[in-house]
Formats: sequence, C-alpha cells, structure tokens
Amino acid sequence: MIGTIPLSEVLIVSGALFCIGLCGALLRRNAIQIFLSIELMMNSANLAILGYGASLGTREGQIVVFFVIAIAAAEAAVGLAIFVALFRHTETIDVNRINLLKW
Amino acid sequence: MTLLDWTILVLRVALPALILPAIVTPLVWVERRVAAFIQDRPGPNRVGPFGLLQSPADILKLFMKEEVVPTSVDRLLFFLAPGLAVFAALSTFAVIPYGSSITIHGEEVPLIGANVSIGLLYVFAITSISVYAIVLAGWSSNNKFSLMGGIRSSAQIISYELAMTSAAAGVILAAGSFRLNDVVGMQAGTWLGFVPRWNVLVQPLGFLIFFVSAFAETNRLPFDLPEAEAELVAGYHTEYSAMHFGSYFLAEYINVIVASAMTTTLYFGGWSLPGFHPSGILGAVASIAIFAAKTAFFVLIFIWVRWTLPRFRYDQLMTLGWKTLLPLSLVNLFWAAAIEMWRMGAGH
Amino acid sequence: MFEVFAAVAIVFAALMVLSRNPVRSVLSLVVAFFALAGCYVLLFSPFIAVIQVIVYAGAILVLFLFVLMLLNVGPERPEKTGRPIQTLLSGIAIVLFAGFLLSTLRHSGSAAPRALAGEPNVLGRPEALARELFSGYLLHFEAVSILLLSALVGAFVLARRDREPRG
Amino acid sequence: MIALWVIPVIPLVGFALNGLLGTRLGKGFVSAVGVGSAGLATLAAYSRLIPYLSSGGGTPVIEPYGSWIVAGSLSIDLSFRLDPLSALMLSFVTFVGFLIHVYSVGYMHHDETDAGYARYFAYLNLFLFAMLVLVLAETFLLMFVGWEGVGLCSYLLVGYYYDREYAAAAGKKAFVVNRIGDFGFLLGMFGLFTTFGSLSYSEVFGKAASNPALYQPALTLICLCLFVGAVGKSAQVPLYVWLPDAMAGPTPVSALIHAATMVTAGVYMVTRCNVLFRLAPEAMAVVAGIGAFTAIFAGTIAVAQNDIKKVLAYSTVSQLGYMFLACGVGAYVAGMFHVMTHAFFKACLFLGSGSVIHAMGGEQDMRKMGGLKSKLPITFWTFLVATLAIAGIPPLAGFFSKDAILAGAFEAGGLRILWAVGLFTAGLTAFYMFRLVSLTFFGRFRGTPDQEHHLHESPPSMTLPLIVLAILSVVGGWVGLPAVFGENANVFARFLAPVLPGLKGVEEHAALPHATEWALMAVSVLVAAAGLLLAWSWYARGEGRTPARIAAASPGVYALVADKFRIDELYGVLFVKPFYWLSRTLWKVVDVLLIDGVLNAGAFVVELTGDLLRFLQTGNVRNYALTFLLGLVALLLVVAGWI
Repeated sequence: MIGTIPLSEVLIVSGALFCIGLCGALLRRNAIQIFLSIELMMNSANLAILGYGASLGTREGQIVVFFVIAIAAAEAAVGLAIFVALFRHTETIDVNRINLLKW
Repeated sequence: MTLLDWTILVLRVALPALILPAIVTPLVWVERRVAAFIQDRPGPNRVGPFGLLQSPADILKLFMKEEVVPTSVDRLLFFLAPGLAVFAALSTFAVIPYGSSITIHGEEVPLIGANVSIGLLYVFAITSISVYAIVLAGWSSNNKFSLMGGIRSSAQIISYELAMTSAAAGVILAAGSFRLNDVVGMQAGTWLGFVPRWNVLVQPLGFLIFFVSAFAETNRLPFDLPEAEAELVAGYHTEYSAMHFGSYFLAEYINVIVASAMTTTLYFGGWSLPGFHPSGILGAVASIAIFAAKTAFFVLIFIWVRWTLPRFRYDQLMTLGWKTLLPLSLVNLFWAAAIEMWRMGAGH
Repeated sequence: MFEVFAAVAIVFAALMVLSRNPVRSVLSLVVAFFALAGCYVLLFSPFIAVIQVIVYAGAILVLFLFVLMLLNVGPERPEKTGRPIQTLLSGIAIVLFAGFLLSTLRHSGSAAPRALAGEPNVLGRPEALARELFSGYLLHFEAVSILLLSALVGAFVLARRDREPRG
Repeated sequence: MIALWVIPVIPLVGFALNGLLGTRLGKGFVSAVGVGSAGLATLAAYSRLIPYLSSGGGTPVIEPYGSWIVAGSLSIDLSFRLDPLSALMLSFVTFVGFLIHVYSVGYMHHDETDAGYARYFAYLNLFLFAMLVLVLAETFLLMFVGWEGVGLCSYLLVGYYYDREYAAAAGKKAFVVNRIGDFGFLLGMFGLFTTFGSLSYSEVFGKAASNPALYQPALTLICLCLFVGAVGKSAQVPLYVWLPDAMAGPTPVSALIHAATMVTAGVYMVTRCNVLFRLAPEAMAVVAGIGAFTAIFAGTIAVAQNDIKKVLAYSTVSQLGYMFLACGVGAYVAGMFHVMTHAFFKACLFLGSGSVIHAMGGEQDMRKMGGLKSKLPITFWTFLVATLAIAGIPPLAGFFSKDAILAGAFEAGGLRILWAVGLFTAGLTAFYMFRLVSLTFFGRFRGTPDQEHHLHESPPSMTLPLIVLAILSVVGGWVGLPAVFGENANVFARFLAPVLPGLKGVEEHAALPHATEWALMAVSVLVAAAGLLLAWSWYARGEGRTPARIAAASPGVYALVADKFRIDELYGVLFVKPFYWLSRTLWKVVDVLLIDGVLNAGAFVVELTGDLLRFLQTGNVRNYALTFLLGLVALLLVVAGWI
C-alpha cells in the first residue's frame, strides 16, 4: 500500500486534475467557478510537488506546499473581496458581461 | 495484520461511535432535569422512574413522525447536511484518548480511536466540516431564516475557531506534540508532590478562552444565535422534521460531550490523576472512569451555563470573538512560549 | 488506496467543472480536496493533509460558499450569443495542452520509474517539519505572514460597504 | 603671514552672509558685513603687500593649493601668484574697492529696500572676490574664472534696477557683447594649450621666451585672440558699445567696475602677456591702432554728450584706448601706470558725479545743472582736482602717466601718427572734462526750484572717499616721475621691471634725449591747457552760445556726434537684425518643422499602432486566458521542437 505508489501515477493524476481545472477556467462564465478551477489547478501542482518530494525523500516538497496553501488563502481572500465589490457595481459575476476594461 | 488486529482496530473505532449516541439519551434527560431544578420546577418525571424513559420515548417519536420536505429544497444537499453533522460530531472522538492502555497478547494497545501524530489538527479539521452541515442546511432549505441562521453559524464558528486554535496552540507548545496522548502524558504527575501538573494551572487564560470558544463552536447558549428561536424561528434547521431534525439534536449533544472531553484532555490531565498509575485491565477501567467523570463535570457546566446566561447579540458575539478572545489567545501563546523558554533554560 | 482517492478527486473535480450550480461546484471541490488530502497522507504528508482540510475545506471554500450565499448567485444561464470561435479555440488549446502535459508526465514517469522512497513516519513527522520550517525557512515564513496580513487588510478595504466620509 | 587665498575668500564669505541672511538681518548688518569684508580683504592684502614691497619685490611668489583639473595631458593647478604686476593691481583693487564700499553705504542707504540693499552688497562683495581671483591667478584658466566672475557681477549690477527696462536691456547687452570677447579669450587659451601644452603663466612665458621662432605664427594668432578678449572686457572699438549703456547701474558700480577695476582687466591681461605680445609685432601694431582709434573716437563722442555719466563713460573708453595705445607701442609700464592713476581720478570723478546726482535727486542731464560749486563744496573741489588730473595738468597724477604714454608713442618712431592722435586726444579730454565741470558747477542753476531747494552736500561716508581719492589723484603720479627728474626717479618702472624681462630679438627703444622729453611735456601741457581754457570760455563764461552756433552751422555733423556716430544702430542693422532673422528661421524651420515634426510623426505612428492594437483588448477575461494558454502551448511546442 503505502510506499509503492509509482511517481508517474501521481504525476498523471496531477496532470489530469490540472487539465480539468484548465477546462473550467476557460469554459465557465461564472467568475467564482473560474476561481474554483484555478484553486484546483493549484492543488494539482501541490500534488505533483508532494509526489516529487516523497520520491526524493525530502521534506522540502511539504514546505513548498505549505507556503502555497498559505498564499492561496491570501489570494482567495482578496479575490473574493474583489468579486463582492464587483458584484455591488455590476450585479453580475458573469465574466462575459464584465468587460468595461476595453477600448 | 491478523484478525485480532483488525478486531482491535474495529473495536477502537466503533466503541466510541456507538457509545456516544447511547450516552446522549440519558444526557437529554439530565439536561432537562437540571434545567428544571435551576428553574425550580419538577421537569420530566412521568415516564419511567424519575422520568428516565422520557428521552427514549422522544427518540421513538422522532423516528415515527412524518417527514415533511418543502417543495423547493435542494434535495441532495438537504438530506446530506444532517448526516454530515452527525458524522463530524462522531469522528472527532476518534483521536481523543479515553483511557490508559490495555495489553493484548503482549501488545500494548492505547485506549484511543486513532493514535495519530496530528491528533489535535484532526479535531480542528473535522470541526471545519461541521460548518458545512450547518451552511448547507441553511442554504438548501431555500428559506431566508434558515439561510440567515446558516450564514450566522458559519461566521460564528470560523471566528471562534481562530481563538480556539490559538488557545490550543499554547498547549501544543507545552506538549511539543499534536498527539493527544502526549498531551495527557505530560500532565501526569505532580509539582511539589500534591499539585497536579494540569495545563489549566499553567495556562488558565488559555483554558478560559478555549472553554468560552467551545460554547460558540457547539452553538450553545449564550452563543446559540444560529438557532435563536425568537428571531430566526429555529435557524438553519427550521425546515427539518422527524429524524433529520433529530440528527441535529443528536449532533449538538455529541458536540457538547466532545468539547468537554477535549477540555478535559487539553487542560485537566485527561484520564490521568495524580498518584494514579494504571496497570492491567482494572487500571484501564479506572482510567476510563476518571476520564468519564471529568468529562461529565464539564458537560454539567455546559448545562448549567445554558440555563443561567442570556443570549448575546450578534455584534457582541463577534466583538467578543475578534477583539477580546483572539488578542487574549495571542497573549496566552506568548505566555506559554515564555514558560517554555524558562523551562528549557532551567533544564540546562 | 491511492487509486481510489485519485479517482474520487478526478471525478469530483470534473463534477465541479460541469455543474451549473456554483454551490454544487464548491461542494464537489470540497470532496475533491478531501480526496486529495487522502492522497497527501499516502504521500507521507499527514500534516499537509490536515492543513489542506483545515485551510481549503475549512476556510477557503467556506468563504466561497459564504460569498455565493451573500451574492445569491443563481445557476449559469445559457448565453444568447454563443462564441463558437472562442469555444473551439479553447477546446483545441486545451486538448493540445493536455496531450502535451500528459505525454510529458508519463514520459518522465517511465524514464525514472521511481517508487516513493523514505520512511513515512520520519518524513511526515510534524515536529521535524516544524524544525525545518522555523530554521531554514524562517524568513519565508515571516514573509508569508506579512502577505496574509496585507491580504486581510486588502480584503477588508475592498469588501467594505460603507463609504461614508470619516470625520 | 596670511595665505593668498584668504584675500579673495574674505569677500566671498561676505557675499554668502549677505546673500543668504542679509534680507533678514537688516541694513546695519549688511553694511557691517559688506564694508567689513572689503576692509578686511584690504588689510589682508596689505599685510602681504607691505612685506613684499619692502623686500624689493623681485621674485614672484607662487602659492600652489593642489591640483584642480587633471584630464589627459591637461593638468591645471589651483595656485595664486604674487609678483609686481599682481601686487600693483591688488593694492588699488582692494583699496579703491573698499572706498567705494564705504561710499555705497551713503549712496544706497535711502533708496533701497532691505532686500535690495543686501543684494547690492552681496553682488559688490562677489565682484571683489572675482576681481581678486582674476588678479591673483597663476594660470590663464583661473584668470578666466575671475574674468567670467567679474563679467557676471557686472551683468548683475548693471541690471540692478531690473524693474527698469533699459537697465535690464543694458545688463543683457553688456553680457552678450562681453561673450564675444570671452570667446576670443577662450580661443586664445585653446591656442595656448595646444601650442605650449600648459596654461600656467610661468611655463607658457618661459617656453615662449626661450625659443620665440618655434611658435610663430601661432603666437600672433593667439595674441590677437587674447586681445579680442581684452577688447570686449575693456570696451575697445568695436566692442565698446556696452560700456556707455552700463551706466544704467548704480553710480558706485560705475566707479568701481566700469572705471577703476574691471574694465582695466583687459589692459592687465595684455600687460601680463607682454612676453607673448612683444614676440608678435603685428599683434602689437593692432593693439596700438585699436587703442589710438578708440581714444580719439570715444573722446569725440564725449564732447557732445549731455548726460554727466555718459560723458564719463566715453571718457573711460577713451582713456582705456590710451592704455592700449601704450601697450601697443611697448610702453607697458606707462600703460599700467595709467591704469593706476586712472583708477584714482576716474573713481573720484564717478563718485563725484554720484554725489551730484544724489544731490539733484537722480537728475543726470548737465543742461539742468549749473552753479553747484557753492552748494556742494567738497564734491566740487575733489571733482576739480580729479578733472585737472585727467586733463594732464602737472603735477597731478594724470600728467605723469599720460606723458609717459605720449613719450612711449613718440619713442616708437615711425610717422608719429600715434603720438599725434594721443596728443589731440589729450586736448580733447581736457576740453570735454572742463565742459562737464563748467556745465555742472559754474554758471547759474538751471534745474527746477524744487531741486534747488533740496540741494545738499553728501554725507561723510560719501565725501570721505572723495577726499581720499582726490588726494591720491594728486600724489598718485609721483611714483613714476619721468627720467628727466633723475635716473632713478621712476620708482614705478623699476618696480615693474621684473615683469618685463629682456627678450632675444626684441629691440628696446632707446631712451629719448632729455631735451626732447622736456619739449614733449611742454607741448602736452599746452594742449591740455588750451582745451581747458576753450571749454571754460565757451561754457562757463559764454554759457554755451558759441558751441550752439557751431552746432547750428553744421547740424548733420553735430547730430551724428551727439548720436554717438549711430554705431548702435549700425550694429543693429549689421548684426542684431540678421541674427534675429537667423534665429527665427532656425526656430521656424529647424525646430518647429524638422525636430517637432519628427517627434510628432513618431507619436503619430505610436498612436496609430495603439488605435489598431487596442481592438485586441476585448475586456473579456476569458479571451485573455485563452490567449495566455495559446501562447503557452506555442511556447511548449517550440521547446519540444515540434514547430
């Protein structure tokens, strides 16, 4: 069980999750769902990092992921605050309808 | 793994999961009797001797009642939420050591669901799941009172979790481990021969913060704003009926027990007692009894407070959490760190 | 065991993307993250797994739910004007990227078919991790704490409702 | 012993104090600092001069203060030099400067605000600093610093009343015309450096004297360039036009800068470079010619001027021409002698005229004066002494110096044209100066009754310098008695002798026989007396009827002279207008059309590009994300080598 997971398997799972997140980020119109997809992509990266860390037998992977999670928390707080502020002005979080920043 | 190992594992995990709901039934009776005593009235005393059978009767009633589901609820989440609540409440107990250890076939088995290295963190992780049970209930009910209750509850739990975690961090600092068995172990023994080495004596402020936060976490009075019958009808479980309502009821009481058990473990030495060195089956049973007694004491305090203090206003609740308890918990953390440094200095 | 967790994670991640209802999206992601936490445990990182649950499931995603409930955003309505070119291009790009990524990863995996090494109890011990974090990475840790503080202030300023003149 | 650098630094400190704090601390403080620093500088200078003179003053003292500029083969030290020539300049620059500072306290006291007063004294101190640097410098470059410094102060002080348009214009004119001269000086310095590889006096002169033939004809060119600088600074034809206009500044300024010190810097410079000039006879001839022409030309203009300061200004130009005449004929000692005596009597005259203007309430037109003799006795007597001195009446200072120049011009031989011109100019000088005295102090008062009522003698702070300068105008010439009074009578010539070393291949003029010298003296005195008497009879006795008749008889000629030969107008047509036209053309064509055009074209291209590219900014975040991904895919494909 533990200790026999091949690294390539971890990486494939990570890659699959990343691609799923990518689909969501590109194809969804709800800003919050896009944001969720980005969080998923970040987690897939975490998985890959942990996989590498474990395969190399170091704790550095865990430390990097620790920081990634902390930064993700900060990012989520600010990002959601932006959505709230945005929603107050535009009454929508559909990114196709938020397009004031153009010519 | 042998069959015996599997059996032991299953027993270790299942025992508390089965016993806890069983305890809840008499606990409800106790609460009602105590409440009646405080309010100078008899309380339930008709069904069975001293009304002891009142609670089983109520439970039977809840099982038999008709399930009413409003039309525009999100059915999946609506039914998922109560289960989540009970699950979260039960699984917390897995990492709490409820007794010393027993030796089976020469192998020492600690009396704990899972003796993991991240015990306390696990407790907090599970606590965060219980938020979902309430939020989802509030949202899926498609009822503005429920939604308000759900939002209030999640905000309250998240806010007090900060203070609670920070207070518990003081204990972790002193123990040097997240493992709750280590926390209990460090509290065994005495100072000067008669003062128990309980954390409450070193970090009284931490204990106070933890215990107050525990009230908020369990949504008990004086912090029962998510339910707040008078304002929000019944909060997030307004739309629930029959046993789904019963699930929340059950979860609340389990949470009270778990919170008391946690307080006991972190600050009052858990199953240990000064001068008590458990050995053999008898010792193990004695340690479980000690643990149960301590926990029962705090459960009674929960009940006592509920029928004594009035409900806070929402802004007062938030002010208390963010502006009083959180800074105080940081003070406590610094205090714990200072003690630890002093202790390390004395060691050299 | 890992395969089970991974399958759950992938399925619920896909559900998250496919769901029209944002609340369901969030909940799917919660499940996916729990599954990922399980994967982390199997990768000798129990501490990270718990942090994952506490921070992601317990804080970040609750925040998402919170915002969704505050804004009361309904399910995504189908758009009147489709953007076929954009969708097509996105599809092509994603397929290309996915193909590239997966082939590369598989390639790297097969080139170095390393099984995970290390003593699980040693590698994942929180004490050892803490020692490393607070010695070699102390500066990073402090920097992140300042980042969190500024994010806190920033979020507060951004989401504040009352813009009354102070006086 | 005080180091030489202390002497100029004292007024510099005064400048800083007055310039930075003067406005706040009031007139008392400003006067104390301004006059005090000038006095201290004078004391410091004399504390060096007296030991130097008593020791005979043969060898120059050079005080190096370290390296100033080092770049490639160029290496210039920061050093000061005390030799007879700089000692001479130092003596009267500090002393006359100090007297004029004292005079200024009385002259400026009532006219100006605190700020203006502080500004005035700050500039005056700065001028003193620059002039001392100019005089004490050991290298051409350091001299140039002082040279430019005095030019700047001149500009600032001429334009002191900057709220009056003509004063501002005059300051500008002085600056622009001086720039032309400075350009010549700069070219001369470049020439010196390329020819001699150094800018230090001792090195340059030493090399030139040791092997004169080697450096011809560059030497002539260098001398001419340097002389252009001198022409600008010392107001010689054709660059003299700024000096009469510079009278727009306060009168003490005219006395200090535009009579006694700064304008003689050109003569000082030529004398300083006498080694070079004497090796370039063609340049000497040019110097003599320009000097003689300027002398007679400016003298002629002075005859027809009615503004008291203008007469003195043209007189100054004329006298400066005299000095260059002396240099040009090789009589450097006579030139420097005249520089010194001129400083005394011309400063006295300017200060006297200032006293008169002060009394007249700002009136400068002589036709509205007259009969001030009794009202301003001290001013009158000192003014008269100075006038007699400039006219060349023995035994006053001007007689000896002028006689020395005339003797030098006579010695030079040739057709004696230069001598004749000098002699005629001497007569002219006596005539117009006495015309001035007659119109101002004799006859009856021609001003308004109001002015007459307010006529008063000036305060002691003004009259005291007048008296001191008048005494100097009398005795100042006695240090340079001509050879007829004995072989060693000319102390001045002996003192300056080390500055004029003998040169191989340059013949010294033989001394004139005593009889000839006596005859020359007699002739010049006679001519001067004739001029005096003519002016006296025409203007004091005849009240200007005869000159009016003459002017009426030939109106064209008189108008031409009175209009200063319309040189300014000529320059206007010849230089200023074309220059304006050229500037305007450059502005319209090169700047607006070409430079701005290129710039605007660039901006237009950028704008156009932006106009087109901005359509990529759809404002749709998904488009951006897609673009991002497409870019990433492309990059990955390139890295993988698939494209």
